[in-house]
Amino acid sequence: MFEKVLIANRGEIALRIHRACRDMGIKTVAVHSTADANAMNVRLADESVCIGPPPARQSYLNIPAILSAATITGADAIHPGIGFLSENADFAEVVAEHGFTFIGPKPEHIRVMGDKVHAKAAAKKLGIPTLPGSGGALRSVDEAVAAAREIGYPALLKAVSGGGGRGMKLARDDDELRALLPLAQAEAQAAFADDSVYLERFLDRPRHIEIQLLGDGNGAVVHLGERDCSLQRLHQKVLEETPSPGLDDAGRQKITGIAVKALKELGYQSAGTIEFLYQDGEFSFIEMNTRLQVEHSITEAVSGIDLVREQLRIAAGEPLGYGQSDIHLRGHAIECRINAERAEDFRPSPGRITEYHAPGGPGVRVDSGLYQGYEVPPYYDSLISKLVIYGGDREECLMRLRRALEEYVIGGIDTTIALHQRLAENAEFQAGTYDIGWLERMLSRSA
Amino acid sequence: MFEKVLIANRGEIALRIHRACRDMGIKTVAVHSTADANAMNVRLADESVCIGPPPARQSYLNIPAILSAATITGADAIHPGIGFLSENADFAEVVAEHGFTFIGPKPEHIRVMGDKVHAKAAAKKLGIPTLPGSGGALRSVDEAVAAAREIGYPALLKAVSGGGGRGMKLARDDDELRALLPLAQAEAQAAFADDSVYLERFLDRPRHIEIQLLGDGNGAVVHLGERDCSLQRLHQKVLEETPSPGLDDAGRQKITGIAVKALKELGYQSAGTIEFLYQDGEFSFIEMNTRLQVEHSITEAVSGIDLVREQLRIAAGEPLGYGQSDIHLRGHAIECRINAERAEDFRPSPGRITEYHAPGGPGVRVDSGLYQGYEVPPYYDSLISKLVIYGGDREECLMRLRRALEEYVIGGIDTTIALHQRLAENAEFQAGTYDIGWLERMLSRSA
Amino acid sequence: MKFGGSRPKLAPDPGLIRSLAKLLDETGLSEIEYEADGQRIHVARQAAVLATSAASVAPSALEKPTVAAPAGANGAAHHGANGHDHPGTLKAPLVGVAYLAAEPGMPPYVRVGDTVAEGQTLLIIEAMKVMNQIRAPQAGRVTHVYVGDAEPVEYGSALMLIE
Amino acid sequence: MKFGGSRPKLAPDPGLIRSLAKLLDETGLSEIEYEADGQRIHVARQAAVLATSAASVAPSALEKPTVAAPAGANGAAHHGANGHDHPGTLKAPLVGVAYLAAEPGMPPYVRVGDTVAEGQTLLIIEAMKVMNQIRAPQAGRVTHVYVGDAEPVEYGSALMLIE
Repeated sequence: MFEKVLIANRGEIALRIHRACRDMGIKTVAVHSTADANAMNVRLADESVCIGPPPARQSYLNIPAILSAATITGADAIHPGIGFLSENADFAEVVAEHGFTFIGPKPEHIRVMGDKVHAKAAAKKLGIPTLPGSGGALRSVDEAVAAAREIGYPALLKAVSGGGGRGMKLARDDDELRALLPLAQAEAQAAFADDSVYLERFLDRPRHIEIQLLGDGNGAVVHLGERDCSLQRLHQKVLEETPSPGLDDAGRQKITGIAVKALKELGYQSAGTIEFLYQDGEFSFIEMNTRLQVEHSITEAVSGIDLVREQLRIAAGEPLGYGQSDIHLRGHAIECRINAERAEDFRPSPGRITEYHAPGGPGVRVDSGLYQGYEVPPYYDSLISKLVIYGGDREECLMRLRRALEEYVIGGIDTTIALHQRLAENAEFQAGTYDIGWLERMLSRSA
Repeated sequence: MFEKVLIANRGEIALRIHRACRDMGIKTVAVHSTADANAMNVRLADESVCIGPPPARQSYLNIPAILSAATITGADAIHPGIGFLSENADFAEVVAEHGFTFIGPKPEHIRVMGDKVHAKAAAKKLGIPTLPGSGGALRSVDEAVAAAREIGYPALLKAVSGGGGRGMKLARDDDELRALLPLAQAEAQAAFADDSVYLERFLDRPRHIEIQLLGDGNGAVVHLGERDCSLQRLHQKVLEETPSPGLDDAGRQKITGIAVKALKELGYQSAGTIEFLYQDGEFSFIEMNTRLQVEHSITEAVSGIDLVREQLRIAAGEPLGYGQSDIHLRGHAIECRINAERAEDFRPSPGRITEYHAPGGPGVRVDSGLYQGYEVPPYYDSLISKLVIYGGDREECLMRLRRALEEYVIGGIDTTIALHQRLAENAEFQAGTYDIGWLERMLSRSA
Repeated sequence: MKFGGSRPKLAPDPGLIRSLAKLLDETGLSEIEYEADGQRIHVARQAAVLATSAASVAPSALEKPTVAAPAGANGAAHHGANGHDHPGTLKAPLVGVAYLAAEPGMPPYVRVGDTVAEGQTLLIIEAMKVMNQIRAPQAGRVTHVYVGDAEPVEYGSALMLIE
Repeated sequence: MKFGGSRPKLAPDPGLIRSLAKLLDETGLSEIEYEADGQRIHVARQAAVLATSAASVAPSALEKPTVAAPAGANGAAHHGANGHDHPGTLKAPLVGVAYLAAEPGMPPYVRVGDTVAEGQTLLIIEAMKVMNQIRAPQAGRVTHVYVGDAEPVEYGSALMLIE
């Protein structure tokens, strides 16, 4: 096993990885920008190195600085965390070239899944259901129209190298498509320095359901059930739960079986997630995330498996050591992403934490680097705490969620705790009858 | 189910009960002394009533004030918590007489188990193994000597109405016994206003192992396994774990079977614990606690059952609703009692909390009312936080325990965190080969 | 005491308050305000009761109430054990329900402005069906009645002010 | 930067330090110390670098180190991004290993007391096998060398003081 791991990330996920390392007796190196010198993960780390100024490009995305930090601290492995360099295949390669272990999948798997069109093709080849769409990048308006007619309207234009909804346009007919294609290409070019876009059938009220998988790179693969991440705003997940209130056992059996079979064929290594749209009993591949995910903790709550520990074990060359039949998912778990934003208009709210009281007691887990006196910096994403609630069933979980939210106090800045309280009290959410458009409709109704 | 529960206690256990109530949607009433006006359980409660000045006799033991508070707030049940009035049979009766539900056992069970001699007799009658000893209170020195010779030296003098080691004297021969009997009686008189003492065989290196039980008062009784509470100082538990590293499955089967059978015969209601000394494969009854225990949380960690919720359900007249076969104990859990005391000499250290950071992440539960700025009052016991660690096995649990302790910061006062860190690093503790004398021997060696 | 809400308990530091009051005298200022770590204290020339938002946190603490009513205003009547450090403040010696008159419909024992003799009955607190007569600790004039008839009181609740 | 320990990062507030320094002038005091909520700041007439124990908490925070060495003492050399706000402080522009001489055994590029010209090479920072020459941003006299030969430096580490 590794002796010292460098954590190339920040915030709650860096703290999460630090905890997994310390739980295994592994020393940690925190790298940080000047803006994060007082962050909890830096304070707790065995060693820390400041790698640059606040802008991520000069610090958390600064590959030479991170490798130099690994060199001077004598780390033997690097965990990229979530975001930043976690899905950068070149980084995974250069880490290995410099004699460090990259804690994550094989670079080729990161690479193929990083490109939407290739990923979709690969998924098809692996027997994963996908949405009907144009094979690849659209080369002309006519090609687009032809493809759209075959797929059927309404059809969605998407950026090949895209994500987070940028470059997405919905066309209801030929004329709209002709008008929107250049816009979509321009947006894609601006956002991703690549103007290629493709077409896909549009689903009007799908759920976002994803399957958590673990593979050891030697053919052993298990799934840890699904997560329902349909509660989204601007394509950002807000609250996730497992199991999904919208999926029955038959559907679960079917899709997890397909996912496990696919990753076995791929020889996938480390933790990975396949995201699907789910509507009318049909799953359609969205993308595969070749990394840990923010919401991994709800899977840990129902499976009892520490996913970061498994990533470390697998990266160290250990076999998975258990099969699907050894995995028992029990109870229900919900994660609330608490952001430093005004609950009303989601305006970012960085600043000093003047009072802090985290909820506790049974069934409550808090992953957060917050403390009284900490300054939330304005440079990075606004996730400041993950509240993870476990209950024997969904009802108990929802009751406990309300209790934990009423206990949680973060003073000095605005947070989205109030939004989660609204959700916890919402009848439709309680009924579990929501799709990926529901939250935005709910918010616009109340606005 | 109850609509509003008055919590007649303070500190972490009052907060624990508040959380269980809120998890069930029950409103809470906190009663508090003037010294606890800013306590977290008071802040979080739906309603609060100041019932007296700091001395417990005038507040937390002030039955008229507590009943008046229940009346003016319209509570329908009272949870006595731990200590204070929790094992006061008269209180349980008067609560019922005033039309409130007492959340706990039937008064007669509290009464019989509250008197050591009657408890031991009752235990014998229920088929629970007990230590050979004088039938009851010793009326003369000669009677004591005769009893001691029959029991065999060394023999232990204990107060009939005693507890916490006061009134206890160890006699190695007749002369010592003659000399110690009056001392023991005097101590017992001073501590418990009752000078009656009795004799029991003395075990030189027993473990303290207790069985957690739940009964619904209608014959349904289950056990939730054992807790090993052998790590004690001055008869006060310091750290508890489950399962016990000193007990094998056969022994566990045997003693849990005896305990369940006994409480079925008794028709016991609510949560209860039977404490045993365990040496050379033999269990000997110490006492039965007819209440919740501080260390109940490690049982919750391995069983997934919320013990306070079960107390509330049972008190509301609900049946247990599950059998022994429905209970699956998995993994390993350890509780550290963190006290406001200097780790070196255990001198109490009340005062203002100047900085507070609780550990988090997977497998870590913190039950504490501490927050930055809180004043730990000097009037009550020094328990300020319970750190409860869960792991898939004992090794994982111990690793995580070390991690959590290194994360935990309580500034401004002295705490016993450092003691727990020493324990976590101690080879004998890691090996699990300790008895109830081990901790004090370890401390005296290092002193 | 709080009923059916859950506002943070208010815990002003009387010593601090007195010293700030002295400072007002010295300096002839009309107000002093000080804020730190989620605590704020504000004293004004004519105000007597002060409020700090508690050092820490209550579920509702994100909107933190700070009462700054003059002494004896009803807003302050519920601070119970807190505040009301005037030596002439009569505080509830036990938890119960306060009655200002011997029986419903009868005139109250005392009214604001009344002069009372030491030992004179001022009100009754009912606890566990027992009517406890609360008597004047010293002679004086009743300048404030903080508690309403048939209103629950906790230990230390301010009942009346006798000067 | 910390190696193999885990002391809290030190984050003194330069503004506060300057104002306290002014106060020393005004008042002719030789020292001012102020402590609150786990922070302590201490300024003394001859001292330049100050240390606060961070507002919050580190694993080792129960015994909290407070460095109060004069500027340029080695104790201060590791504050990296923190401290060293003197305008003449040369800070590491990248993470790596500092070398004070072109090769082992050779004389260092500069010594304390040397006068240097703008653009003159002062030391080398090796990062990813590349030797990066660190040059003088302006002419001046080297009054302190904070970093040792072959010593790792993080971004923002104080290297030298040029006045």
